[in-house]
Amino acid sequence: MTLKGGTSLWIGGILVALALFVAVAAPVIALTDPVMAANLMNAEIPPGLEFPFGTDVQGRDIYSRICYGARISLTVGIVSQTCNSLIGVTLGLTAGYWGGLWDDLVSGLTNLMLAIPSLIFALAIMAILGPGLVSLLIALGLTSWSYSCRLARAQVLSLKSQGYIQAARILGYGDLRIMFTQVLPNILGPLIVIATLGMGGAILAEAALSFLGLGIRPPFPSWGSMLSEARDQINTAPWLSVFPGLTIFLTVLGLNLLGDGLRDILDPQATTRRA
Amino acid sequence: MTTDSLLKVDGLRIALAADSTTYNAVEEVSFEIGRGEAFGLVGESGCGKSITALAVMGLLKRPLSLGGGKIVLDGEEIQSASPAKMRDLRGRRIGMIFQEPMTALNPLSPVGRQIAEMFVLHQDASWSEAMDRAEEALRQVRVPSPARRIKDYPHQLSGGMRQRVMIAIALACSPELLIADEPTTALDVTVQAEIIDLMAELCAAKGTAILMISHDLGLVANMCKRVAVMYAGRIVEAQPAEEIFATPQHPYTQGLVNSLPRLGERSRRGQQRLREIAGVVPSIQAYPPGCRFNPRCLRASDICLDTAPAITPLQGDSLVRCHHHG
Amino acid sequence: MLLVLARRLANVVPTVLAVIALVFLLFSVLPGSFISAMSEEGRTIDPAVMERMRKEMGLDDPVPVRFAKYVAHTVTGDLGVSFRTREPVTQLIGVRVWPSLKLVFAAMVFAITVGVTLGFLAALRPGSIVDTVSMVGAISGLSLSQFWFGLMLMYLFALQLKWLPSFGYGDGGLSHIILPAVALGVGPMALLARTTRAAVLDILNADFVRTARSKGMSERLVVKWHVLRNALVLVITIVGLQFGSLMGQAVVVEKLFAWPGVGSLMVDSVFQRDVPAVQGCILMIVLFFLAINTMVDIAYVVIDPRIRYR
Amino acid sequence: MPTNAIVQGGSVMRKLVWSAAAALALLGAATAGAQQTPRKGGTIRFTSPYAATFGSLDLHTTPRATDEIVGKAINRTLYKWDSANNKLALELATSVSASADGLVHTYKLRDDAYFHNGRKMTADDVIASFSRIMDGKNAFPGARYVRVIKGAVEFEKGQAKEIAGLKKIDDFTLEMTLTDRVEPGYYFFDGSTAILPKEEFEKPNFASNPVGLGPFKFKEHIPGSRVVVERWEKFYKPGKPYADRIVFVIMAEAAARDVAFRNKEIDTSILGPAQYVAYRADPQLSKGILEVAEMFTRSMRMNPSFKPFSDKRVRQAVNYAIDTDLIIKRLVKDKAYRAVSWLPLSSPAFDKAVKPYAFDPAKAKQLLADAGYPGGFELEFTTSQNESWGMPIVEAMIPYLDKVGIKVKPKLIEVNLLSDILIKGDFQAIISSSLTGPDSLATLRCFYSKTPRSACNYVDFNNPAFDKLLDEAAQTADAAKRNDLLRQANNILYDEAPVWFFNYNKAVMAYQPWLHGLQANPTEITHQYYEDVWVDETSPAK
Repeated sequence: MTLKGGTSLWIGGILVALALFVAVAAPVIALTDPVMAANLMNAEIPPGLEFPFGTDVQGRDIYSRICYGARISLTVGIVSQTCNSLIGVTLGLTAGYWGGLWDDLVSGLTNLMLAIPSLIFALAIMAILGPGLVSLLIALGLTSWSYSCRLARAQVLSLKSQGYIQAARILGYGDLRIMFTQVLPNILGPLIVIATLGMGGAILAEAALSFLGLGIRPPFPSWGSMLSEARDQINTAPWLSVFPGLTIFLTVLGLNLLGDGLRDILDPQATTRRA
Repeated sequence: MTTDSLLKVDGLRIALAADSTTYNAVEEVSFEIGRGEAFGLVGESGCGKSITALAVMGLLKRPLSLGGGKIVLDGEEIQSASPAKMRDLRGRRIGMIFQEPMTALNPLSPVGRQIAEMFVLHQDASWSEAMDRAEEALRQVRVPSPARRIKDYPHQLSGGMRQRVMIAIALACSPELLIADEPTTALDVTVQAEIIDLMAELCAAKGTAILMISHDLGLVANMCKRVAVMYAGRIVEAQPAEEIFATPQHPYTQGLVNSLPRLGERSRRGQQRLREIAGVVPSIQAYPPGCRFNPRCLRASDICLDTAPAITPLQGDSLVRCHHHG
Repeated sequence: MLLVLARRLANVVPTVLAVIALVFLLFSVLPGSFISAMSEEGRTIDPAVMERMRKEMGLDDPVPVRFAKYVAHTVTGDLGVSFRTREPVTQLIGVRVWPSLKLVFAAMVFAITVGVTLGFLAALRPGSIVDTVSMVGAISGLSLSQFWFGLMLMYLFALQLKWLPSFGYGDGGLSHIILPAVALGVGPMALLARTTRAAVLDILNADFVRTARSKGMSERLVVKWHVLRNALVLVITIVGLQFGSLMGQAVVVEKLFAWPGVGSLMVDSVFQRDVPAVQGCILMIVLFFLAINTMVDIAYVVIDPRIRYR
Repeated sequence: MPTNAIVQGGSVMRKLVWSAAAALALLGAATAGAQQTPRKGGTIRFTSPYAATFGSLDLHTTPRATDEIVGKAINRTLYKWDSANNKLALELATSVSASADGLVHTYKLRDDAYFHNGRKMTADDVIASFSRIMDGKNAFPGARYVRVIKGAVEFEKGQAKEIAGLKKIDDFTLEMTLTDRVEPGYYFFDGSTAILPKEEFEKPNFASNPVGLGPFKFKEHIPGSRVVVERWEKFYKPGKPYADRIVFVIMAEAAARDVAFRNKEIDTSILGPAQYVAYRADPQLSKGILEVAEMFTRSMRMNPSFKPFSDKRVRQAVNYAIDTDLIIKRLVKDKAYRAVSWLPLSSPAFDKAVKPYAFDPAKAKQLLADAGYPGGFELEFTTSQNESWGMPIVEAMIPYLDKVGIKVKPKLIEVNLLSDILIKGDFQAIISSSLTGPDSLATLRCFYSKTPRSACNYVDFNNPAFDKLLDEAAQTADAAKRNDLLRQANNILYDEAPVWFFNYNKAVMAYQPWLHGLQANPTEITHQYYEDVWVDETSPAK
């Protein structure tokens, strides 16, 4: 939408593919171990030949940590959005399908989730579970499913009004079968778009939680924790934050562009549904 | 040939810009409308009749653009007139009614104001004066209790009422030409006739010529003196209204005529059902070579497959574009 | 109008009740006791004092009893007493509300003026330089990490250019609010630019705009008479949603710029396990969200006649 | 301390032994303000760097050092810490005499101290303040100090109507009876024992409208942002305070504080390791750095209930395995002094003869093997995110411990949970910072076997020889002898290694060139006696 659909799809796709490649190939392309290769004698060396992105306060190679950090950051993005989609679709489908009390309950829950900002919700969950990857996945995976829930519910209701579902019932199809064969394929496109955009949001949320002191559990690196740790040295050792910051920006930008591009293909009527 | 020509469209071509190539959405379209005359343009949706109308209004938008040809209004070529000049023409000299009365009016503006805009725009009226005249215009299109209605919003009016408002807007400045693009398609059958009658009556009173665009040959033939039939971006036949029913020349026109339900006709032809034209209008990207109707034509022969038929003039200013007309 | 309010209220009450219950539930399982509210680097805490305070705060009651008490108090507007400062939570939050509102309003003013303007300009000239630049800017704005952007603003405008103070509330004047408002507003700004552009493009393609053009109206008048108001209806939805959730999203910016708002109080209270204060803050944030949404609903009624008569 | 000597206000009570480094730092601080005569007027902009809010301005209700940053301006306590001479000194009394058994202290109170509401302070105010602190209904943190007064516990439990050990002789004479032979100054210089006016603290809004005896009176508080105080004209030290007003700005985010300080928006800033290096390297900024050896010991506690740590050899091995000096130099950027044992450099019981554990991985391996862990073990290491004694340090320790076979799994927690976890004993190893002064005896009591875990014996330390030394020290009146006993006890801790001895904090405050008269307070660098601080006319603050 921003650029011509194709352009944003391409740029976004390349950026995301690059991030994925880095994550998968981290052991191969990283120069050193991200944790154990600490050497305090090498601390805070500016970018150069030996350490392309410089070293951090512990004397660890920032480039290698970014490579491994991709694994954490992308895991956070992908897993949390998968959770959100699953929860949202399940609740939305069943609510729209069965209606009645359950529908009211789910709608109430959706309103609740919208009313409490997801960052605050995630913060509370992180405080309860303590910092760490699993907590992070739970905190981000449970707190932003309202979009996909609304989407699924709306789709079921529209199919219901068009008589598809009655027809399928008359043919003797079970509830589950109808949901999966009739409804799901119809919302898959927009769902992928929501999830792609949500991944970028999750990576940014991880950075925000790290800033607040409730992120991933070190020493294994995530981009957000690297950025957060480096903020005090922004004046003295800017490379500590420039590279993780840039990596986060480019990856999230890539995901957003990809989402935009995919929307043009998968969800053409949604010009204003979600900007 | 009418002596007092109001609108003359000559060799109109409308270009459609796609990814890397340009298609001709409309080509070789020529017709002429005399002062006060009602002219009909008929065809299935997608044949190019609506964009022809928009081209006359100068309202073509990307990816569509004027590719060639002349549009002459009252002796003056307007196809490359300045935007300011076109704005002055629109509304004042050419009015237009659109198909969807539901969406053609601004939902957030009272209908009275939407009519009054015409007087403010073209007749330098003040808003209060314009509102008075809007009320009068509503009365002319026979909207009951117009004084109250001018404050109503479009969603408070029925479809027929809204279309009356549209007519009031289009005719507010007594234009010389009214373009009516499927004005009744979205309305109930009972309302359709009222609207058509109203339009015809008001135009007759104001001496306004009509370019009536519809897929409904019956409707157009009732109202218009002459009718042109479009298919896939070209005019395939043009005849006076009575004759097109009596002696349709082009196989496509014959199909259209046959698909019309006619009182009496049906019983005379026994149990024969309404005949539809098989197939669909080809998309612009996939116009077949030769005669564009050939995939659907029962009379298609070899020549139809590779040579596009030229125009064959018939009696008067009638014409047909077919290798096997008649 | 009253009907809208009544219907809205009927929706709001259960949400608020659910929030109260959820918040209580979440924080009754929070690890870390009340001691955390009192602890500080390296200093030991007197066990006898802690024991007494627990009793004083009624923390030894069973959970259902505490819940019942909590709900009863909350409904009457009594949010309890802060573990940390021992002052009433309503008072604790009360002094934070005005700075919070100021920040949120300032951020929204920035987001709306810049975002809507950019979106409009972009939509009026689709494919132009203006369009491309503002939309690339918008998507970049959505991809920025908030605290990172805030820090950059601080370094550029406070330290390097020395145009603005770097942090704090100051005397509550304009100069202190600009940087945090921009840092907070950049996300909604980007979103609004994109939404506005999409909405305006949608409307420019609408039938009634074609009607307006067929009337011989200049583009300027088309936009002024027919596009603006309709675009507003679409934009206002996003404005409402953004606006409402901004008080909660301000957490990071408030922390970074040492802005004395509700968000930073909430985060600090979470870390200090000052449960009554956290509960109060979340309630405040939710109420703000609901209030803004109610106002948006009312705004619809004013702008869109279709709703008024429905 | 002589048993029945009359100690005059301002005279030497205990000579602290200072390390060369600390003394040097003090000298630097002293010279910083010495050249000019103090200017009257101006605004001081002091930073509160530790927390994003002040807890309470009613000092009785809060145990926090953060709150005392403001508290020191508004309130006063019976004693003060005299940073220039490194000792306790009387503040609200002009003299004190002690009985032969060291339990009864008679104070001659100041007769020129006025509360900010204009009323003169009397002995009744001391009694009222201490009674308020001990009131069982209140559960105020200062109770831990006041409890040393005879009859305070009974009063707290509601068994007595008043504190028996406090007796008013006349308006300006107070007799205080203690339960133990201790130096009361250690107990009554803490802000939570401030003397407050009864008629004011009984008002419900006292916390938002505090009234005290200090050199500045409260003006306004914008919670989460700042506190403003203004000169109290009737302050009891003639000619003081100098400044018209102090603005305390809350600035917990180090990066933002750095910008604000460089931007000259604040007059002081507390520096972390990274900024310490940068400020020292900067020709301008390096002129305004105040360094203090604070009484904090940073260490990793090893829980003996975790099997490997029940063996002394394993605990020693940990101390040998880590290149502590390198971590301090490279990671803490020399913003700390290497810890030898538990007591800090400034303690009179510090033993200069003892050398810290050397970096000797081979020896560490050997010790581990001897203890039955030749292959090492897995260790869950609890830590906060603190820059100087949290996650970054743990991250640096991981490779070292890994080399001797100890596989570390860090467990990150929020910093406020540390106390909770220490009290519960829910850890294998935990790194934290502990206040280790100024009372060395009280400090070492945290390893006394009868001290419960909930008080501060977090590693359940139990060593009869250590206990015996402490008991003796408590009974010894002679300071030198007592310090010698404490030195021996401290050396037992060195050998037993209940913790990994990391460092003693060097607190570093940056100040602007126009700010003068800062004191190098080793109990807490941000606690200043503001009547001595002044700004010259080059300050940009109005």
